[in-house]
Amino acid sequence: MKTKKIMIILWALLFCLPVAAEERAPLANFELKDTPNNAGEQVEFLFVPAASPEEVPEFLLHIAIGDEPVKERRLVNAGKEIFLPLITGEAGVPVEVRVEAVMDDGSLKNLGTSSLVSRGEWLNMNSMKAFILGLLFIALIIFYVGRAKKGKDLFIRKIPGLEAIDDALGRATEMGRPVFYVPGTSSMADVATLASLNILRPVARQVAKYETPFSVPVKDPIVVSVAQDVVKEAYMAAGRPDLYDDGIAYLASMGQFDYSGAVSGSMMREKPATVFLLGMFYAESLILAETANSVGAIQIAGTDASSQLPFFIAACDYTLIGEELYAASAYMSREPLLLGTLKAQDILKGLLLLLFVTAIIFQLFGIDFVMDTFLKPEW
Amino acid sequence: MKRTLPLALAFIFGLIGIAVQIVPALKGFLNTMLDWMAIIGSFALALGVSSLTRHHMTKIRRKHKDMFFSYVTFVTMLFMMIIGLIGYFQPESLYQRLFGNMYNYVRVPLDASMFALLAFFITSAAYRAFRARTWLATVLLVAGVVVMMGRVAFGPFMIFNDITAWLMKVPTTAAMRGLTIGIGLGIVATSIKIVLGIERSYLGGGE
Amino acid sequence: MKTPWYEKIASVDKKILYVIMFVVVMIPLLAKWTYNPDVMDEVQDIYDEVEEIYAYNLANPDAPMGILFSFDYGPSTSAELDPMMMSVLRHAFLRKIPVVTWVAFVDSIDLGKRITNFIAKEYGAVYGEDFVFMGYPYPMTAAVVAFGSDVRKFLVKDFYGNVSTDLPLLNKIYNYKSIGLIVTVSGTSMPRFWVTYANTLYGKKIATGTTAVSAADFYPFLQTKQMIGMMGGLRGAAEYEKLVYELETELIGTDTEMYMQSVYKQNTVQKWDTKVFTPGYTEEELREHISTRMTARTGMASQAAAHFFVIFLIILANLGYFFKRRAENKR
Amino acid sequence: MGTLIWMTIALFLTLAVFSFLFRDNVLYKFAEHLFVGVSVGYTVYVSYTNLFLPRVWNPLRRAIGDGNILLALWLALGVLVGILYFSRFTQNWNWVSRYPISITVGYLTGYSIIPSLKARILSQFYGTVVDPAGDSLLNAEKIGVFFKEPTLHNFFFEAMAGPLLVFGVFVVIVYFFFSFKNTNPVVRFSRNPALVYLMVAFGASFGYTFMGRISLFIGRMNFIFHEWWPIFKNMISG
Repeated sequence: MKTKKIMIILWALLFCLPVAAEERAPLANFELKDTPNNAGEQVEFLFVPAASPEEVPEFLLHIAIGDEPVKERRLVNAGKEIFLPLITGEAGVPVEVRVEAVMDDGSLKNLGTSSLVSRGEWLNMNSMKAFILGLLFIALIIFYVGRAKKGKDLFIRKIPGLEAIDDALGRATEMGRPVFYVPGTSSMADVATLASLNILRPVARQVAKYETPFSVPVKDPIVVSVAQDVVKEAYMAAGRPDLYDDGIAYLASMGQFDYSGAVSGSMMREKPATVFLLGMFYAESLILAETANSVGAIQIAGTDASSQLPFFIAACDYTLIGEELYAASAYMSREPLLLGTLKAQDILKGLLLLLFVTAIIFQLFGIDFVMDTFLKPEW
Repeated sequence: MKRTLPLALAFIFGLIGIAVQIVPALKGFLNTMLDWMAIIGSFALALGVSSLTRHHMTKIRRKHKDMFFSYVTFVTMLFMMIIGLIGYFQPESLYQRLFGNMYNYVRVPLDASMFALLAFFITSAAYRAFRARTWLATVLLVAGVVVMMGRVAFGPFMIFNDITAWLMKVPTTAAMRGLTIGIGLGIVATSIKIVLGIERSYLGGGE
Repeated sequence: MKTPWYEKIASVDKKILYVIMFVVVMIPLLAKWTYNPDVMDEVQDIYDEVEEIYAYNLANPDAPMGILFSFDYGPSTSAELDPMMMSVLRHAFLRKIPVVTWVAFVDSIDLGKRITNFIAKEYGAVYGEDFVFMGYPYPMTAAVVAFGSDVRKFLVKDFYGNVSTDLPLLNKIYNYKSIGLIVTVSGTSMPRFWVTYANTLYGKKIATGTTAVSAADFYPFLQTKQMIGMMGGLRGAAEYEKLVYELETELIGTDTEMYMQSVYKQNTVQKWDTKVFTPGYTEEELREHISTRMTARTGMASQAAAHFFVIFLIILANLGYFFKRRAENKR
Repeated sequence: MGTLIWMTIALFLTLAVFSFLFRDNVLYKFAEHLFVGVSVGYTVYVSYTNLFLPRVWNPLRRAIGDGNILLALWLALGVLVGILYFSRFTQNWNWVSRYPISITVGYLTGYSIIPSLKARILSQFYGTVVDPAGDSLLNAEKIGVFFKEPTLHNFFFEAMAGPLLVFGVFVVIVYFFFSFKNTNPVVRFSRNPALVYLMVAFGASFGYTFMGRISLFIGRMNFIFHEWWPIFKNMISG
């Protein structure tokens, strides 16, 4: 009797063996995972084929998301890991993926299912480092602005392009020719445009004082209204509201090359003595700069578009390179508030550089800690 | 009302702009927000068109010698708008074809030709700028010439091609990266200044 | 007093530079000079891959491999990108490899249709048997994924309204198993899209053609072998054009004109659907077909001339500057 | 025939634009003003059909139809705020237009902070410590490659590429310090190398772009000689 029982168990084990063997060497490994740092609108399916393409040329997935009808998807077995994002739309949606292997003879073999319910997170950890860095920046700004307000003198190095502004405006006045100011060819969405409008104010004030003709051709409708406000306030501050006209800042056109065509046309006709090209520029940068050169104008250019900098460097008399454009408003106004931010910016830059150097040195010795903790953009 | 409320609005919407990036649940709201911006922007278009109209009206009123061309702008602008909109509501009509032709045979060639002017401007800029005035200008000059050689190199000059690849890969990448980091800090500083209300030039400036 | 030569150089009128530049670019273009570039590895790799497909098709005539061509560019970049598309298409048709083409943007439908038919006509390819044009599949992602199982279910009809399952070519080539290579020619970031979907998901080989400006963005993909090769800008186009020209000379001789006309001389003209292209050529058409065989190489000749001219100008300007300064120092 | 007329117009406009290289003239003025008109008209058309209808009008109607009052109110509020722009046409109320401006500026700048920090600062630094494949840029192995096979190519592309890149990024960042005096040794030392890097980068980028710009001109000439001319010749020859 006892031997019979043992025999049955042994037989059963024998039948189990192939199953067990298969579990040891599955045809593929797969797993459904909740995508981190989202609101549950998406989950991920990670699929690693283990069988060779000859053995299993294809896999068939049956994907069921919530109440939607089951979708079939074929994956060609290329021996590579595959990562499939599945859209659930919102948190709390059940997802199930059943995998079948399509064997080389065309038969199907079930490899099992994986399922989960999509989940949302409160915070996007991938942006957290940037957020903390931002907070640090704000703290530094508040600290240094406080110091600047107390009257601490803050040093700022010379920026040749900005030093030249006064002379360039004076020259236009002497020659009796107008001044052109192009605040870039982008919209408000580019911070460079705002930086340029910050410089427009002191320039406009000076121009009003010298009674020089002034022209601000703009490409974007919102920028036009802001530029008009800036110029108007500047003329009032200079005590010359009588010289102001809403037509000083005007919309020249709305497209890239029609704008540059129109502005170069007016440059050719009005022959400005000084041309400012400050802000965001695209390929039209050189059209504007060369035309200004043709009419013999002094050009003061500045942009944060690094692809356009070479052309400004080549064609213009003075160029504000990248960051100098942003430093300009503090430099020109010498307002403690703005100088304080500039100092904070330098300190943060210094800190980051220090981190960078430390990370590199540690990396040399195979320690990724500093790099991964502080510099890797993701958490 | 004139100054404080706009600053408060900028602050509140600045915070919303930050929040939509760190709270995933707000992602749906992000799209609504972008639509919202588009809505507001679409009204600004009227300002743009009116500013353009004003500019040309002034020319016409003052009997400027180029006033004829201001009429050209007006007429084509109205023409494009009208045939475009009629064509939109009457697909496959003569208007739509006319609009398509105006786009393909007037706007596209003008755009491409204006862009192509750069072929000449880049030549004159190179002629003027690439002079060995100082040692730094010499560096600019040499790098420029070597890369130009490399771009059309053949046969024994293929060495220039390798040098070009290296120049683009190492020093150019390094400089552009350094610039990008600095610019990034400038952008963030300016953004923070605006959200906190430290920088207020965009409201016309003044205190 | 006579102005010394170096003064003249320093103050030369821009207009003179413009005129010379114009002439320098135009002469090679009108005289049809061709520039023979050295073929770089990344271009040669694409060529070799197509040749491999040809070899495979010789061995497996019943189940041939095809090439999927995606026109991922619009008319604005066609000056640089048309020659690439044309050269690779010529290569495929020369080797009788089945060709499937489609476009990624609405604006490109006309361009894709025109170029596909233009090249197919040169080799007397029959629509539906040797090549198909699928128009603009929307959404693109779904179309690319549909190729994983059966594209005929997603794109029920081709561009001309034929039912997909009626087309003999699509009955042989309807999923990635029979696609040997995907050629994407693009002025945008579309090649990345192809890498993400077709390469990562289905392990397909991607060959890219791109503008000179974007070429630098795609080098990392070449290093990781996610793209098998790349043609960058007019120069890349000229290299492929040269390879195909050599192959064509080897296969059909130097008299391409006669070859093209001979295709339509037999009494089998009915074979070709006039909706796709009209068999036979006018004089003008013939000349156009011949001239597009060297667009990139003449373009490169112009480019080379322009580059050398500017380098010459720069040297001249510096000589002038040098002597001027020397004269000033003497004074 | 129709195509030929349109293409001839295109040809005429192309030549008119090129005439600007010589002097400002009537043809250019005409082309320029025509271009502005066509372009602005087209922008208005596109804004209406691709912006106003699908993103304002249709969602608003749909939201009201679906009873999604909250969304409808939000969109209506957007329209209301947009209408505030029109206050600029009045004399005394034009400051009201500051509201939509400050909302737009506030949102867009706030929105740009985190992506700028991530993409322009952290990723750039990170990418200068390790390359995309995860190898350190100061990699001793690559220098080893050079010693094993001392060729110029290995020296510049393998051994020195990483260190020179790291050094370049460092000095260029230091160059843009604004509030340190020039007597600071780090600032003083890195000034010249930084300028060399910048000038090489600007020179090389300039030279690299040259080809693309010439291509544009070749493209226009191809239009004239390969598109317009054949059709024109066909027409006059019969």
